[in-house]
Amino acid sequence: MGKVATETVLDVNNLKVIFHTYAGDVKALDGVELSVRKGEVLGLVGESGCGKSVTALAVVGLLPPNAEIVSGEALLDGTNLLAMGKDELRLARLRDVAIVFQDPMTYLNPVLSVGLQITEIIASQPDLFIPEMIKNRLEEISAIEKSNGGLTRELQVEREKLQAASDTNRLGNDEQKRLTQLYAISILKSVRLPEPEKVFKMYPFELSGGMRQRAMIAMALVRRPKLLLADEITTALDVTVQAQALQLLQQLKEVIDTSVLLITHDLAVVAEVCDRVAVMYAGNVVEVADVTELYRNPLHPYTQGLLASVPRVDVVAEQKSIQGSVPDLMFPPSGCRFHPRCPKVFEKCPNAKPTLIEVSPGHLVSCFLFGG
Amino acid sequence: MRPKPLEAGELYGRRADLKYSLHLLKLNPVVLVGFIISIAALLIALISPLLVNPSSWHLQNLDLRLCWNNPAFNWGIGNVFDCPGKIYPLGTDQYGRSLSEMMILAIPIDLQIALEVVLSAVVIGVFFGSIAAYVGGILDELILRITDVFLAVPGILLAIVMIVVMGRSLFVLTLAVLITWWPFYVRLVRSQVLGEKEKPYVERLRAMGAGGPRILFEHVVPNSIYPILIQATLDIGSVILTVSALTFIGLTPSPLLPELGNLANQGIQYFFTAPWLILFPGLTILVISLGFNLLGDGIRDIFDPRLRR
Amino acid sequence: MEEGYFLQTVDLFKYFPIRGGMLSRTKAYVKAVDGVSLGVRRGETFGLVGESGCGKTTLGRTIMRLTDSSKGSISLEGEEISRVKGRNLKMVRRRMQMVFQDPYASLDPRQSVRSALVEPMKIHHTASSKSEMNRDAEELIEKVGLNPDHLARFPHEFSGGQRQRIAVAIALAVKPTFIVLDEPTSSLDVSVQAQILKLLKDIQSDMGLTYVFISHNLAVIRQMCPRTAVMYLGRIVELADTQRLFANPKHPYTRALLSSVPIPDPAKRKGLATLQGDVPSPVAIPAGCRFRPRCSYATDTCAKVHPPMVEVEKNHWVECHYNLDFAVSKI
Amino acid sequence: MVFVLFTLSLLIFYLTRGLLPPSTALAPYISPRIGDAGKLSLARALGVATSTCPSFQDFASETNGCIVPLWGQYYGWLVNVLTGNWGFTLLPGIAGTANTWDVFFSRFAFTAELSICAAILTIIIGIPMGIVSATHNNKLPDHVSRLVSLGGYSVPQFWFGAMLQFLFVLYVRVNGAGLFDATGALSTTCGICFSNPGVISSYSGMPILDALLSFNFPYFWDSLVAVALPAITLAITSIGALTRIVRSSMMDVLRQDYILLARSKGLKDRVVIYRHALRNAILPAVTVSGLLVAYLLGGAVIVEIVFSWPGVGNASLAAANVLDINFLELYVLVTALIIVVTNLVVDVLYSIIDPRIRL
Repeated sequence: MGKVATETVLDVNNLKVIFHTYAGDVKALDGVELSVRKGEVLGLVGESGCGKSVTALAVVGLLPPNAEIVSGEALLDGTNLLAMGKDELRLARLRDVAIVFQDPMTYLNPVLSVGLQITEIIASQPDLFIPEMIKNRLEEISAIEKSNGGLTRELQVEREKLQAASDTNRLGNDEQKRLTQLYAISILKSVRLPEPEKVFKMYPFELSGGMRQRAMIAMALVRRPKLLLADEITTALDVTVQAQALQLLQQLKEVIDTSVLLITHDLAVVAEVCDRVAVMYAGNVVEVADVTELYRNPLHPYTQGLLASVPRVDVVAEQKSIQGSVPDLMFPPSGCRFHPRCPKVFEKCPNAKPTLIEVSPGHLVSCFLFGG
Repeated sequence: MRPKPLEAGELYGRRADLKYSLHLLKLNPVVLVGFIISIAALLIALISPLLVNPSSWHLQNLDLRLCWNNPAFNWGIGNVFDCPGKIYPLGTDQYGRSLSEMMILAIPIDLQIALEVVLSAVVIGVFFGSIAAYVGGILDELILRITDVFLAVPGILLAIVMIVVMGRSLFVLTLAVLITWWPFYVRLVRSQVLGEKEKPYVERLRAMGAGGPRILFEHVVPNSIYPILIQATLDIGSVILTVSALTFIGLTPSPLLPELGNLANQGIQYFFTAPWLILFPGLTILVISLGFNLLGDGIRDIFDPRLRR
Repeated sequence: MEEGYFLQTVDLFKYFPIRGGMLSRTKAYVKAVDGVSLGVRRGETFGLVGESGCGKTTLGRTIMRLTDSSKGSISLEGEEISRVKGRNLKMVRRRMQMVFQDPYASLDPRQSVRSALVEPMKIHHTASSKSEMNRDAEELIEKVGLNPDHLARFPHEFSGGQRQRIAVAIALAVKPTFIVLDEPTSSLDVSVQAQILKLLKDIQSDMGLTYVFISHNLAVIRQMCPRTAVMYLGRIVELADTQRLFANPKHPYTRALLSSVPIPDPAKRKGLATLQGDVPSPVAIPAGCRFRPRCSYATDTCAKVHPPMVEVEKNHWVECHYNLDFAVSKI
Repeated sequence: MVFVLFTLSLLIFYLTRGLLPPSTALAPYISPRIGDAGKLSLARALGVATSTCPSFQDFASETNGCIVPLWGQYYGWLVNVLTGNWGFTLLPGIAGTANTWDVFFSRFAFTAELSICAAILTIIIGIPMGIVSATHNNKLPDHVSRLVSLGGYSVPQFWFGAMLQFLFVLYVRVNGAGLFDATGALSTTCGICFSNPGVISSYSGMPILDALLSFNFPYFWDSLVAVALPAITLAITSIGALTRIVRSSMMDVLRQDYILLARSKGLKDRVVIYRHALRNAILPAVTVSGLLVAYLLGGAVIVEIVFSWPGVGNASLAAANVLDINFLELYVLVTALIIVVTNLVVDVLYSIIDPRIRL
């Protein structure tokens, strides 16, 4: 992989993951290469079972117990997440890498209130959050001051107290609890949930699908992560709600200045919101390019097939499908894993594995047609 | 333990499915132990008439001998037994019968009762449970309320009253345990069928024009039967425990009857002179019951769809 | 509406009672289908599009007589079927079939493909002998692009696309004239989706079938259906030729739907317009126009008066008080 | 609830009176040891006047119309019970006619004590063991707890109890009484508790509770020792059952998506397990507590007989043998009431733990 001039947040190199099942080993990831640049939205697309979610889970160390990381590294700002100890990794999840999942119904704990599920994040390492919480509250007080043209006695006292506390970075227990709650509510407000104070006390089942997705985004937002992994966040949503969620994601990205890895199977969503795209097939990244470049000039036969099969809402055209079906990764095809379905297969393909090479600036492809 | 992977193409057809199950079975030592114990118990039950003369339990041998005369444990009861040894591997009971022979005769009796109870409970459960779930409405309500009645009282209490009133015979014993057992199966089958009948394929069958009985008995019940069979396997052990507990407290047709609970009951009075009289029958109950429980537990793991990829 | 539709529903209602409290009294109703009139022409693919919870699937199930309608009529080839029972219902079922969303769950996991294909023939006595059934089964399986070797296999041995082919084959087994397709491709990957859509089109022209195609995916609807109805909260709010509906939506909801669909082409990036708020609960449907609380064009009239269904142009029906024109906002 | 109790009372009535010919079914009542009071009470229960059937023997004969039909007998019994008259008990060893209610509840206190102790053991051992088993899936603690729970679930209680006694007596024989005031008799390690009922004032009838309430600590220790072995024996099965339920539901929950999200938030394992998983995993265990109570009350019958524990279970066999309908009815109805009430409490608990369920 060519050295990229732009600064990267996440560098995944040669990531190989195997799942051990009763029936045999599933070679889920076969040397994934991926890098997310600072401040960008990178789309990771592929069909179900191609390993896009596994990649995300591997990065944050949340693979199920039967998974084994055979090789590879995931560098977050230069530190390898995969080599971290348990506690270090937990802190990395708490602070640096947040993940938002697909189905907001099953991912929120049904018996805990939305508020608790947000505040517990802060409570797990309060000292990390105190400066932000104080800053946030001070801003709120200033906002009240501005709009009311003055402050009540209580708020003045509170402001003085907080300013004093911000020097020592210490808070009393009750004070900390109160601030945590206020902070959580302000986060709920920033993901534009109506009546955040009420939502704070509500349980997931009382929210609509879109609201649950926002609540989950709030849980990521609280941490102001360097990298946000969004795993199929719009899949379970209706188009109108999906549009809301995507819009929200874009706005928040600007506000908290984070990078986003948007995992999806929907090429239309990618076209709408991503800066760059990585296409995955059967455990490999097969093509990476700038989004306009990829849609205008797809090089890998799989990318071409995928783009040709997407039905469009704007024009009526015959869709072409890719022949065959996704391979069983317990018995992956030899060589290039796409060769059994590839219309341009030639003798080299089943015998060797192509590597991801840069064919034009910023456009990488893993196919023997382009050298490999 | 990491299994040897299967070859591609090995996973097709119903036979392959069975093969896969056996493959999983081999990988799970706990099930294997349970499987071996259960099969061994069934085998002993089947060939027991060949090993021991089935009518020998009437023959008392009161030509007694003394084998254990430890003053520390001489509690003043006559030491009338032969100890475990070469002639009688597990010694004799107070009637002078070989304990090992009596136990070989007892295993088929206990197993037969257990199988009868469990199978009848499954049949009753499948019939009433599936109908209650599928038809719903008042019928469902009625069947549920009746099971409520039986679930609200400890079964053993009902069984005791039944046996005392209806007479002490193996048939009444079986019936009494069954009466307290079937409601669980009705509930279990009902909840299984309720879950299964919501699946889209049932909807498809209805759209296709299939009638209720066809959908219920050709599709829904066969698809929900696994958890019921697993429960049945587990319950074979529990029924043996219940039956032996009832005979242990004296609800037996005859004190001579070779039945594991009764053997233990007869032995308990000689606890300190001949502890083997209660040790071995109890241990046998434990092992058989554990065997079926291990088997059922393991089968549950094997048929767990989450493990089936 | 015009006479002579192949399938027609008139003022069709389906309310599900919510029971609760003592003696399970009915506390409220889920108004899943709340007065739907539509007509499907012989041999066409009629699209039914809407977001989850809008009642499109319930409408499909009600038409299929999988659930009894609360009120209203359904007629198939001029014959009233909304209340037929027993033997007559079975006769109706032979003429109409359904393909479901999830091909994994809509097949009995313990049934081989052959047995699943033969079962409807047995139920409706469409084949006289075992060999005839087997011949028919082989024909069917080839028709959907699989081969007779597959007959002995079980559902879990197939991929998602193959399973959906099998589901289609089963639906065809009794030679129906009408099929309700309920989100037939939404659980499939895009690269497979196109195959299934093509298969459905081929079969339709081959056998002269009439389809009702239910989907939430506007792009698929656009490719598949010449005519489309848009559903919102249990009612059809707009019905027109698909071409016209997409180019010139008249209902603000249709417009909102269309403009929130992303297009797989970064060059056409438009910034997704978003509709505020959530779909109200079908238990408490807003008075007047049901779309009013989310509609940016709403007026007092909308809050008070239920809008009538009007034919604003030929064959273009809209349930809105105002004849809005969104054609300029090219999507 | 009323339906359950009513049907049960009918069932027991039919079992004890309806299956046998009246002369047999009523025979135990027709015994000279029942005095005049008993005769009156019986006559009232049967719905006949003492004047028409003057002698005890007449009650049992079908010829002179003294025996009323079964439904009439039931009606008489029901009216008596509803007016608070549970009649007299025929339990052997009780001189004359004794009030069923009093006899039952004086014994029931012991059963309650035993069952409560067993329930406490079940909960404090079963739940942690299930959790450990699930969180260490397929590791050593899981194997151990699986073996223990399956073993407990498979062991015959009567045998386990007998073995415990045997070991205990062996211990006493070899080491001397030591901590225990062992007289050598099997079941009465607590010498004072049962033999001298007047030692402490009786508040609840349960020795442990009464000793605590009257600050009699030697007595408290004694009664605790007395209940230890029977309670362990009684609990062993339900510990096995509860462990298995908690283990499997915990494993289910740990596979849930919301656990993944909780871990992805950087929470500590402890928080994930005890706050996120346990709250959900405990629900199935709560659901079966009605069944567990039934387990304990049923198991108590056997355990009490093995340990000669002076509870109601121990008396049930004798009561059945003499067809003591009053005692059996009260027994069945009280246990059924407990189980039904437990199920109601479960519903309430459920709605507290799971906000999705509202009463």
